[in-house]
Amino acid sequence: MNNILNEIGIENYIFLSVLLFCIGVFGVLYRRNAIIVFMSIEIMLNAVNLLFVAFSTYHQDAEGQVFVFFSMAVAAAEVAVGLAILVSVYRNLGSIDIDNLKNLKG
Amino acid sequence: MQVLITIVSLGVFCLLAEIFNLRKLLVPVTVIGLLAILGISLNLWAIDPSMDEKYASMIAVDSFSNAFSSLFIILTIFLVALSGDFYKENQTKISDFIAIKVFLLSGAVAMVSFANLSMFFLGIEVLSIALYVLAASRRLDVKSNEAGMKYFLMGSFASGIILFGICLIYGATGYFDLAAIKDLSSGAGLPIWFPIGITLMIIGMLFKIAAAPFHFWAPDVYEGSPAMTTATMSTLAKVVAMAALYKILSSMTSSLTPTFEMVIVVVSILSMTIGNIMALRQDNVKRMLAFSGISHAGFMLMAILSLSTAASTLLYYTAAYALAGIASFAVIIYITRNKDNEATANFNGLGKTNPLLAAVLTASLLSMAGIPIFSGFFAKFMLFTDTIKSGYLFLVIIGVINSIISVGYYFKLILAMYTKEAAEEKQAVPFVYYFVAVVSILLNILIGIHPSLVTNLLN
Amino acid sequence: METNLALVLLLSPFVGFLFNVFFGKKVSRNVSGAIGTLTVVVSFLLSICFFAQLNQNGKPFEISLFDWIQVSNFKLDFGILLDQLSLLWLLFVTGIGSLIHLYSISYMHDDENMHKFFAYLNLFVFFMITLVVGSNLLVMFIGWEGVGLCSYLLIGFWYKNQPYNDAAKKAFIMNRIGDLGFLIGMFIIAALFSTLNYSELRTAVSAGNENTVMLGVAALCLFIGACGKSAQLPLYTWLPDAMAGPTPVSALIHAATMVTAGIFMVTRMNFLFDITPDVQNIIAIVGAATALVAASIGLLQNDIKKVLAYSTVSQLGLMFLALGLGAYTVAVFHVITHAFFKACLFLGSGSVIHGLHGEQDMRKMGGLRKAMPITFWTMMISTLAIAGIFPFAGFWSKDEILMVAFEHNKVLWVVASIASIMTAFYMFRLMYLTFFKEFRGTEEQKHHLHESPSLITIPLVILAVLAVIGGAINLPGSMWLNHFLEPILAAKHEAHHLGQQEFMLMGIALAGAIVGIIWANAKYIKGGFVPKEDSQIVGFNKTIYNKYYVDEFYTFLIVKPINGLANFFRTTLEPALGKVVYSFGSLANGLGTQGKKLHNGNIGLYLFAFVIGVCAIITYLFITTKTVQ
Amino acid sequence: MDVTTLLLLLLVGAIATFFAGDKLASKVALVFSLGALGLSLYLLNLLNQGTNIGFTGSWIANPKVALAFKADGLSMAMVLLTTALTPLIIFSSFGNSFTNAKNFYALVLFMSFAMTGTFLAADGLLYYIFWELALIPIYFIALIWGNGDAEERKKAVVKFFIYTLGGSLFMLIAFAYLYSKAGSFLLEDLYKLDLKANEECWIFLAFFLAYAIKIPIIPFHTWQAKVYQKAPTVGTMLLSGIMLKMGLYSVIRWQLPIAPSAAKTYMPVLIGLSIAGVIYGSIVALRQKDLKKLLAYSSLAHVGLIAAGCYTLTLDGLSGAVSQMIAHGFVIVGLFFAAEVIFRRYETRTIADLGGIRSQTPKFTSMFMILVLASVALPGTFNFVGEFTVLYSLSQVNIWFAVLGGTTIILGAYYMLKMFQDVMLGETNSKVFADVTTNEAITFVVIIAFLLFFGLYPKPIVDLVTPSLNEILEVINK
Amino acid sequence: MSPILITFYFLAAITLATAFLTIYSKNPIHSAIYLVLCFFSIAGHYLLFNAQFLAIVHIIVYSGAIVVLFLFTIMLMNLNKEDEVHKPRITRLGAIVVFILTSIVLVTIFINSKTIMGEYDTSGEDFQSIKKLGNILLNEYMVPFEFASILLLVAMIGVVLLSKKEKTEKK
Repeated sequence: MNNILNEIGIENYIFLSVLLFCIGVFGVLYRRNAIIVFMSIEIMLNAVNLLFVAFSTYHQDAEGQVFVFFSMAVAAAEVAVGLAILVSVYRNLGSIDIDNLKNLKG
Repeated sequence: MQVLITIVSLGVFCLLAEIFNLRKLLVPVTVIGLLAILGISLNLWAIDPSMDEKYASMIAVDSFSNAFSSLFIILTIFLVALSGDFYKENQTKISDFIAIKVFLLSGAVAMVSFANLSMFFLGIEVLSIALYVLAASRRLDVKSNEAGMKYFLMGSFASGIILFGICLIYGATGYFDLAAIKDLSSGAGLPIWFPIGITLMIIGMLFKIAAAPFHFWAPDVYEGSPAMTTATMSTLAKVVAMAALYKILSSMTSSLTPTFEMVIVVVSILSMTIGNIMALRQDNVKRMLAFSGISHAGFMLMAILSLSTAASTLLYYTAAYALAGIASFAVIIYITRNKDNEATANFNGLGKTNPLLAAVLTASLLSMAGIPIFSGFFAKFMLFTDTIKSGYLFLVIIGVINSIISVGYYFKLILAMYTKEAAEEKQAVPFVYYFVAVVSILLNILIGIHPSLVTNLLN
Repeated sequence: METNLALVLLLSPFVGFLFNVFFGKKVSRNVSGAIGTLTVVVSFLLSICFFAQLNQNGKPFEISLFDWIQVSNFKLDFGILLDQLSLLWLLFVTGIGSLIHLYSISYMHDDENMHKFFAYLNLFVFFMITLVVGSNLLVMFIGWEGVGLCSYLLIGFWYKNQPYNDAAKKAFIMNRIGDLGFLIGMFIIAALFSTLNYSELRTAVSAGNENTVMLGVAALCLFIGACGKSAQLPLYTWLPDAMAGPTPVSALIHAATMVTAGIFMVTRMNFLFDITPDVQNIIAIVGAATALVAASIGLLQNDIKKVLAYSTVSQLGLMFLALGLGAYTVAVFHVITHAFFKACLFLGSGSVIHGLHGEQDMRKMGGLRKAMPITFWTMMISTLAIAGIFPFAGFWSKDEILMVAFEHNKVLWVVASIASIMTAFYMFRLMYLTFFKEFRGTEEQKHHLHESPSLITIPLVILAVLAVIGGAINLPGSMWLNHFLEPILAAKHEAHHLGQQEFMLMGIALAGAIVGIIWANAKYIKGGFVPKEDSQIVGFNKTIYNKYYVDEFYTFLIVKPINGLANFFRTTLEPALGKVVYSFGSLANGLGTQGKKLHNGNIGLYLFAFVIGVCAIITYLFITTKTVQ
Repeated sequence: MDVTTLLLLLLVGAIATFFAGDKLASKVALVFSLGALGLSLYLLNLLNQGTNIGFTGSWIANPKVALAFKADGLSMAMVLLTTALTPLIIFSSFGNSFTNAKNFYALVLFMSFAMTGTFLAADGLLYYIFWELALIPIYFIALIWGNGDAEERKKAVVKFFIYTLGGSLFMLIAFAYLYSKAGSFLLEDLYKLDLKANEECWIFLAFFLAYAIKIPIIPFHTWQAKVYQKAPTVGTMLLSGIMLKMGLYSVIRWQLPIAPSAAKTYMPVLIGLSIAGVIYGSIVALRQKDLKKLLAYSSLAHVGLIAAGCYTLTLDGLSGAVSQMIAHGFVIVGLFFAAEVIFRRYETRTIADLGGIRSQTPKFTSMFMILVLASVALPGTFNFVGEFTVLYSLSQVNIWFAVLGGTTIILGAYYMLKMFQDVMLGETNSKVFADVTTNEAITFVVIIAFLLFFGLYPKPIVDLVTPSLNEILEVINK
Repeated sequence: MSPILITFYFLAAITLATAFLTIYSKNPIHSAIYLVLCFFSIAGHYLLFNAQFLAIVHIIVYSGAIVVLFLFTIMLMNLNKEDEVHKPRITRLGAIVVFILTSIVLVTIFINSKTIMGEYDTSGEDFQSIKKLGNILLNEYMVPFEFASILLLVAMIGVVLLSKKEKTEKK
């Protein structure tokens, strides 16, 4: 089987991942809607996952993909917990605007 | 490995206890269980080692992990012991709380005994998720929600960065296995991805230990979380993250580059200074301790600068810090349990109404300030000695100046206890608070008088 | 045996002191006074014994009692030296001391704190003896400071009166200025010779080859010490103020004994001063100047004791003049005669004051001659003596001073002579204002005028007798004192052959004194002049009356600035220094307050900082530094 | 039998006092402190017989810290000062009643323990630990049982604590640095260390900061007056009587021999600074309105002179300094006690409110007077011996130092007599001044007897400390 | 340009564009839909690497579970509105600056890094079939695999804890 990276090149995947990651970061910073922020974090995680797979192919090694499973489990767990927190915030504050979370400061 | 398994089993037991309606027994049984695990951890060499070999590629038990695991277990024992009273209003959830704490411990143990980055990552996630939940656990309290939300957002952001770091390390080496990575790292020819990966992981860990400039979450989260959670975060979680940080660096790199050391130095200085200066003007005790924790993170980072030799110093420092933290939180939790805030004013006159608790809190604060005979002093001193040996005298001087500043806010609390008039009458204190407070501060003093008890563990 | 006796001699007044401190209140006043007096008399008698012995065998008695202070290069012991000089001093200190104690029994009889008075007085005698008999400078220093202390205690004896306390304090502090000089002088000497013992010093100094500049400094420092104790320019101002104390104190301490300590010390250290002529010159000039200044102030004082005080200062100045000219015997001679007549004068004035129930202003006296004949006559004799009228004691001693001065330096002689004339004038002014003419006090006082009781008059008489015959110890012919002191003042031959010049000088001196007397007589008897009220004194007279404003000058120059400095330090510098320390704290606190704005709860900001931090670290590590790979 | 017994006794005393209950606390504390005094006298006897009463044991393996106590003449002199003053101070407080007396007296004994340890420790870290330990009890004593406005007191005490702690921490750095060079904290190893000139310099300065604040030498004295004023008299006595001497002792024991060439380089500056302190303290004292503050500044002046003596690096300077330390310890305790005696009766320390006491209580007046005179170093008191020797040593260095330092005898007399006059003399005060009680009188008499006896016969003390001072000088001049 | 490369660029463009639109859309529902598209495109990348199993799991977990969870939440909160107030301009500007900065920094360091020349390894062995993955996951990685279950258990307990009402709570 041919290594697909011979055609594309690992650098391209790195740049793609980095850009995706940066978009995720940008989203976190840019939006005040907590749900979108969560999504941005998911995008970040996915960027990393993509890179894992790329490296896995690069090394011709399955461990990278195995790690992606764990990463997915973590992402799922985080989303679950995060949304639970989000719901309870929404119940108490009636808003999920993270800029409204300013009770704690100083 | 046995430790991890037994801890997880204990966690599952806690969940089952709910089903069998054993709530009353839960706390004592968990404490006893943890004590048993502590015994295992301390005597690990005595137990059949062959069992471990099977898992050696994932969990590597050595004196470092053993020592730190034992410390974590001790801290958890205290935290669980306090939980019984703290959650007595939440009887239906108590088993969940305790189970989460026990699982949190398992994550902590995984973080110091990992031999593979996957274990590390899962460990840190177990720890973090447990903490997100605990931070937000007072579901009707806006502050608790906010704390949970902030912690979650920033924590998962940091997780992303750590994951990115792991990914790059994998990309550079092709391994998740620590030993293999270390082998490769000592040779030349690794792509630049590797140092970037390490750096990103370290940054993620700096976030977890709340070092400046990644510390912003800490004060808010500490303040908003229920006191019990704050105690967990400021003692257990910080110590775990620090130990893991140390382990990452020491087990994946052969030596630090001077530029990287410079980064650590700057972060350390920033953390110490920001932590201490910010703590000066805090009225909320938990927030103050958050900043104090930030400054201690700065101190602990000094240990990184003498990477090959500082393990025992770090263990000692973390033990001293965490024990003092537990003792002070035992008092703080008691004082603030029926209050809606944690203002310093709540401590007014404690010296008269409850001299013992006041003395314990004083002692623990003195220990954190680094006054002799309390172990905090030796901790700082050993750290300074190591750092001077590594050639960072100016860092030590800044550290000392920071120690001086820190006295200012620790004493604010002490002053409140001893010079102000109490607002309320003396109340009966559940025995467990006394127990935890006194035992932890005695342990603190014990290792202060006899530091070799701890330092010998890693020599 | 001798040691024990010497110890008894030394400690006897101390025993009296202890007795009066611990039991004085419990026993009756007379007992307290008697014990106080007796202990001094014991010392006096023992002094006589030692004196007699010394006269017989001529060997000074020296013992070391115990080691005291030890420094690296030498050891100081607590030693007693009874030689010619110290015995001479002992004799008149304890002798006059006994008389004054006796006098005080009566004089202080009405004071509720009489036992305390005797305690202090005994303590004083004890310290004075210590000063005199010490075998090294440091032991002298004990006595030196000790007498200063007693002087302080006694001047402030009536402690309810704050001006008196001020005077006491002033005396102590002025003395201490001198003491510092003494100390420094001692240090230099100790550094040079590694000893402070007199006899060892004498050998060492005469061996020569020492750093004469330092020796000069040392001598000068010692002289500063003497200035303080003996009230010389510029440290004399405490002495007139010291008249706040009870009169016997003035007599004992501030006329006869303590103030002569400076002269004693200079005489003791004569071998040192002899080889530092520059210092000697300074001493002579200071002495002469003091004599003149004090005498001129004395001209216009109205307080009977103040007049005597300035007279004392002036006489001390004359003595220092003699010392400065190397005529130690002459100075000592004058010390002794002065002790007699000045003590007599003070006691006499005390008698007057006693008779007038505390009145000291001469403007309110007058005509007391009849009421107090013994007092009058004894005082008259002493006045004649101090004025230098032949053949009273003062004549001989003062005359010798003038002669010495004439020999060395005519200017000094003129100055001294003027001072003598003034002395004669103001002393007679005192006598005239006090005892002649009509009584100017209140009727009630007049009614109670009476001669003092015999306990007061007996010492007066004895002293008056001594004032008459005291000159005998060193009459130009016999020069007994000269011979007696020869071992101390080796190689000093001051015996004056009575030649024409000497007689002429005597004549001039005598004439001068008489001029002064006549002048006084003309003004106060013939002219019937009574000094004006304070407010009416104008012009230069006012300046003199106000003692040339020296006190004010000192206040302005030293006390005010120091107090101002103290105020400045207290109110400004101290808080400022404190603020410097606090400012670090304030800075940290201020930063903390500012930092609170940074931690504004905005999660966006937090993440922002996070990302910036990541970028910064990555940039620093991998872009700006090319060290990595 | 060695010095650890003494330390244990004091520690046990502190604990026993704590458990004795409020009523018995003062008595138990007194018994233990007297026991400590007896024991230290016995140890002194052993020392004089040539027995080694020091102790060396291991404590921490890494970093290598030994449990080493050295008891030579110098240490024993300071220990005796501590153990002699402690019972005196405790006894002097019998006239006061304290809330929570058991805590109070336990803290006093604990502080005594820590100070004794400081004087005995021969291992740098151990010494440092005792040094810091002594700070905690006095902090609480001043804070909780102090007087005056609570806010101001807090401010003063906290400043004191932070300030002194700050100074000491630099000393800790110096020790850490020394350790990195010597590999041990033992005194003898540190003595042997051969440091580069600039290293020595920095170490010297680090030590200096710690000691200058503790002693205090101007301009590091700003904590002193307020704390003295605000602390309860027992605390003030402990501070001024013993704790200041910790700094001075440390100069002799640690600072000078460890960094001798730096000491020699800086000698003129240090002496100058110390003497400036003498003059400054005296002048500030002149216009103080509060009795305790005045005494505080007098203390500043006196310790300045002692410090100057220490920095002369001569035997005379050192032995004079030690004598003066002991003498000052006693006299200042006596003076503060006098202030307390007055306060017990008049409830004020403002000088302007006092006066006219002498006529009411001759006994007290005499004793106060003697203390005042001792404080101005009248010959015959022990203070004179010390001051004389120190000034003499200064004159050996430079005569001007002696002249300037000697101004203390003038200025000292000025402010002390002024104070005495304002406080005691004058028209009889309208308020009744009860005569001193027997207990109070005993305290005074003991102090006075001590001062007078050693004033005339200082030989035992000088002989005690001279050999050890010579040893130290040998190290300095090696 | 090989078809594979074209496919890559195409997929990459979609990935980045949808990711950006996820963030940029005002309506959360739209965001979620763009997110799903983004995930699908990433799955396309996986397929490109011949990691079919992973691609499917990816779709199931992310699109099937996570995004659905997002959508549920959005609907639960009735966020189907474009009512989000924009952050203050300075913040947005800052975000953009940081975005650009981060991108530049990260891209720069990777450009600086040693480019890999020549052929990539081709082991020729199967390394990413389901069988292989299963083997690794349940042998070598058994401990983390089990531990991941703990993670999920903790998350589960946590969510229960966060949403369970107390008996004593009054609501």
